[in-house]
Amino acid sequence: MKKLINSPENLVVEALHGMEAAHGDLVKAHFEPNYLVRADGPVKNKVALLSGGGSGHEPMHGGFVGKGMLDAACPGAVFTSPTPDQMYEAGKAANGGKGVLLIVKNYTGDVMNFELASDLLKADGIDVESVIIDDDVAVKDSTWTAGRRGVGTTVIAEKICGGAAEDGLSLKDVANLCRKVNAQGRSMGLALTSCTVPHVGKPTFELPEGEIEMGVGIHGEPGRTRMKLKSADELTAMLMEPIISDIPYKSGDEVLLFVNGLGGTPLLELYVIYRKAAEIAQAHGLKVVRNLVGSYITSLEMAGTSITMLKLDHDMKKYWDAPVKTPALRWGL
Amino acid sequence: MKKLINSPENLVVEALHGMEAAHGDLVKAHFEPNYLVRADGPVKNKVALLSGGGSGHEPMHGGFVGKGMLDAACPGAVFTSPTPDQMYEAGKAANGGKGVLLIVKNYTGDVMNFELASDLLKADGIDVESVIIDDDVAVKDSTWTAGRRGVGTTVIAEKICGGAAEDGLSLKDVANLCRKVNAQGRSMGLALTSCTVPHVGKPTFELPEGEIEMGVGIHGEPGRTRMKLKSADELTAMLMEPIISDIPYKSGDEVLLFVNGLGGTPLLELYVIYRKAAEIAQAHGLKVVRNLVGSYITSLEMAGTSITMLKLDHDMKKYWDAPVKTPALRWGL
Amino acid sequence: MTELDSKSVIAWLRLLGEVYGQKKDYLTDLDAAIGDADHGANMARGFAAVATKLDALEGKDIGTIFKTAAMTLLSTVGGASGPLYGSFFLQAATVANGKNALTAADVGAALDAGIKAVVSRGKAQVGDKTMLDALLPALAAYQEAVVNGLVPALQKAVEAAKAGSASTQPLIAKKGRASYLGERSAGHLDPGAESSAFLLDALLTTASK
Amino acid sequence: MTELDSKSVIAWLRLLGEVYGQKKDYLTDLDAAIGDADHGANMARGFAAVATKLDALEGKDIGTIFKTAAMTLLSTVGGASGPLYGSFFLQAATVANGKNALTAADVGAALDAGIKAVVSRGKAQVGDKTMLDALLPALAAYQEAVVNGLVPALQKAVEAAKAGSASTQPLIAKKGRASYLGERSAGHLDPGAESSAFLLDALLTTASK
Ligand SMILES: Nc1ncnc2c1ncn2[C@@H]1O[C@H](COP(=O)(O)OP(=O)(O)O)[C@@H](O)[C@H]1O
Ligand SMILES: Nc1ncnc2c1ncn2[C@@H]1O[C@H](COP(=O)(O)OP(=O)(O)O)[C@@H](O)[C@H]1O
Ligand SMILES: [Mg+2]
Ligand SMILES: [Mg+2]
Ligand SMILES: [Mg+2]
Ligand SMILES: [Mg+2]
Repeated sequence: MKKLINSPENLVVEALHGMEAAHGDLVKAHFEPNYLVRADGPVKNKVALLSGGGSGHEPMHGGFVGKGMLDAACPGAVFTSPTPDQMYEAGKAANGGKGVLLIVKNYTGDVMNFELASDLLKADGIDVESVIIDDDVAVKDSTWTAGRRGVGTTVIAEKICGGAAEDGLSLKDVANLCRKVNAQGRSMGLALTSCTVPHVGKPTFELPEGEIEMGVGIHGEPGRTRMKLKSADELTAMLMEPIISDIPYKSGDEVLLFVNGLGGTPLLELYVIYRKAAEIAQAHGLKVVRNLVGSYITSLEMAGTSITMLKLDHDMKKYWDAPVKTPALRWGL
Repeated sequence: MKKLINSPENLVVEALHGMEAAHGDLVKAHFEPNYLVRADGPVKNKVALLSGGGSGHEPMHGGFVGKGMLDAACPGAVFTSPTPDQMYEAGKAANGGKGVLLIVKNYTGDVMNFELASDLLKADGIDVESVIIDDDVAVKDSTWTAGRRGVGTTVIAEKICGGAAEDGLSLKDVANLCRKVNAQGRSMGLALTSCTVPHVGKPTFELPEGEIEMGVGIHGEPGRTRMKLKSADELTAMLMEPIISDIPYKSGDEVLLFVNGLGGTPLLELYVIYRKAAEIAQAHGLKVVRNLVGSYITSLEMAGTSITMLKLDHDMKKYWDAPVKTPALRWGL
Repeated sequence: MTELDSKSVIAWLRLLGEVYGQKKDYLTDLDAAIGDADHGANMARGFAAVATKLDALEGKDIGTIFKTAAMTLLSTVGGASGPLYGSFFLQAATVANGKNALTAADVGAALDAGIKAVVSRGKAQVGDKTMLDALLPALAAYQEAVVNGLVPALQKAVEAAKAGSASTQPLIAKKGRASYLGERSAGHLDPGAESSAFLLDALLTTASK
Repeated sequence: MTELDSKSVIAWLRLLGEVYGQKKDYLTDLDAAIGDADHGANMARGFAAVATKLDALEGKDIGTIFKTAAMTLLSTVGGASGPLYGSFFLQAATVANGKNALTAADVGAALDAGIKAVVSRGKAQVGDKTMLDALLPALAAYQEAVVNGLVPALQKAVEAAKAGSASTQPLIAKKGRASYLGERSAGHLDPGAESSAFLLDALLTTASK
């Protein structure tokens, strides 16, 4: 294992110190329990958005704390859900009196920890809504299983709901918008290489030369199938097919197309994929009117990509376009 | 080699198509010869900024085309300087009547190709200034050699000079500001892994487990020395030492600190490095008043980092803060 | 030992710190195959944190000890196992509240409360390839043998937990991260079932002293 | 062959397309050791592009042929070698302008003009570990032997180019990308010196037919 770290134990805390040192105008870090909040928060009379998850997916979520997006983020250990005490303290710190929306990716650990945090916050008399993001079409959806994983749509939901919260919407309304984003967003990813969890010290899985993992999870969870590496265009089509066949749409609908890098894939390659993905969307009669290209929800240094598509409506477009000022996503401010 | 590409031959052109598809509001792509220009260009009565270099360093330079930064960028083949005809056509397309500044990284190929392009543009009666960026302290400076390589300061110079050009400065003044930025900027990098040039198909160099290349170049050129992997804090100190001992400064000076990822290093690790680099700068009496953390000048999927420090003055701060709207760097707009 | 006194409970928790320290890589390897390669680190981190609290718990009632363990696990483990083992100890604490020793029947009641909490938090059942495949059979075996006393009942429970954990190998996971794999989850032991078997095994070791 | 006619010049350039196609990996490997692993690809790409222009150049004067080769190299090679080999052919063209055949002396004059252009563009000299370590000794050897005629002079030139290229191995690079390595550049052949030796060797092959 080769990493630019001091020790696996101190990695998350040191990175939080770094984030605060670099972006002190935007975010403030708290330790024991660990969380990041908006430097100018809590924002009075605005619904507070709180998310979190294991570390190793940067810039998600800490990089999205700031005006127009999240009010607080809780980083767990690498690839491990944060704990209820973090979320509870972060929720209290971020609450501006209008309640707290918990944006939770659908992993058993995250769901259970956020459930506990929600109970704790409610016990303090704070209004809480939770939305679970489960957009990964690589996983079969079923009420008999843990369901689909939460991946790329999380980033988009955090941006859109952040815009809505700034616009003054109520907790219920922001939560419902978030549920709608989740209902209209689909994602799927693939890996060319494994990542190495720092405290493990060796790759999570072995992927021989010439093979890829189709439908991989952002924690290196195995996907749908192990298969031969193909051309970028063929692989893009294989990611787009299950997304398009699952997403509710009709010809002429407007979509946001998000081509994400998993960490170790160069931007140059992401643009090759974007080109083909946009072509495929258009061939299905979809209008790609918004997009995002870059490494925003990563899996440490894993090489690979994921594609997220969101069917847009008027409000989603408006709140996507709204100003945002965070370490990792910024426009209009 | 595992890459998300269709073929090494088509990689650059397909990525340009992808960039235009994703950022058509900001950039327009031209083919044969290949270059990107501002979608709203040429901007009348503004000095045009043109840069370029081999591909594989994305988002540099194409990702920096847009209001407040570059007017045009010429991508060469991967790690190979672009050609004079590209620069000539791009310069003509970008010129708004106030002349063209060529921002050239100090590599023999880039310098010679830009020299030829400068001659061609001048022959057309266009005012041209060239500034060569040579900020890499890993390389011994000497009039007897090719001198220092151009690395991270290039990104900062493009932003600052872009702001100055928008502000209406003359070609001479923008060029002189660019020279000053170069004179006050220093960089050094290290690699944990090699990158693989697509048309080569195998890693440029072998770096065994536990070893790093200190002072590596952004094309995978060997650096100062091959050495054992150390802790992030120790390595950060080893990058900062030559920068600080070379940069002209006195205690109390203000600096911009740029911690860059070479492509395959997670953001989490970059923040660990930023934390220590800022600490070291402060210990030398430097005030870190501006910063940038992320993968902005990369070496394909190479794992590693580079640090750039720029001693700031009033104008540089003002133009760094000025609004910018490009695919990869955006604020205030 | 016919009763589990508070000293023994502390000894058990201290032993768990050691056990999960030793089994860290083993559990992580299991999790790497069908999860995200952190179960060993999660358990080791959590019970190491519990171990630091034990000296201060000397002389406290078992309810307080369990509750402290629960809160510590909840705030240090994260992931799925944090809330699950946290809830286990939290509910076990309600049964042990104010007691300085647990009879064989009390231990049965504590296990019952704790394991039911895991069920209600995780909504899994036997056959879903989770820690419950070890815990639920262990509970049944314990209750059946409780008339024979603490140690014999724990022996049966540990046997059942180990068998239950082994039974997860061919299963297709229905809950937790491994369920994303569908059929590819078959052929691997569930890491949480193994860690649950270790938990009971350490209790038996402590009680047998 | 005592003169190099325009057919032979075209044959030479066509042969170079093949040679650099074959030597692509070899030159790239050399460049990987002390540069950026693209010299082979650069030369192959450039001379493959030149080859596509050759049919249309049939019957043109040698100046036009050289100029077309020069412009093609300038716009397809990039890197350091693009402007250097581009300038080489551009200046060689000025000597060959309007000519349909080059005498041994003309070839000497063309080589002289071309190689001087490399010197003035790259500002390197013998011993800097560049293509000039092959080209400058080759030029001197050619001029010394030119009285013996084209092929014998080219034979001497190729020998000198090969020896010159071999001589780059122990050198510490002073120019180009390899100079960033300082002392670590010693112990490797310079890729551009090798590609220059191939260039002259192909000319000899063509002229010997
Ligand atoms: N819904 C559930 N009910 C009971 N146990 C579960 C459930 N989900 C997961 N588990 C257990 O948790 C274990 C994984 O724990 P761990 O790896 O620490 O958390 P995570 O899956 O969040 O990384 C699984 O092996 C399984 O035994
Ligand atoms: N200043 C120079 N003068 C003459 N030849 C040079 C000079 N700089 C570099 N070269 C030659 O160019 C070769 C490298 O070419 P190439 O790899 O195609 O370009 P780049 O170095 O830009 O990647 C070197 O091996 C050397 O022979
Ligand atoms: Mg986990
Ligand atoms: Mg090159
Ligand atoms: Mg796990
Ligand atoms: Mg080269």
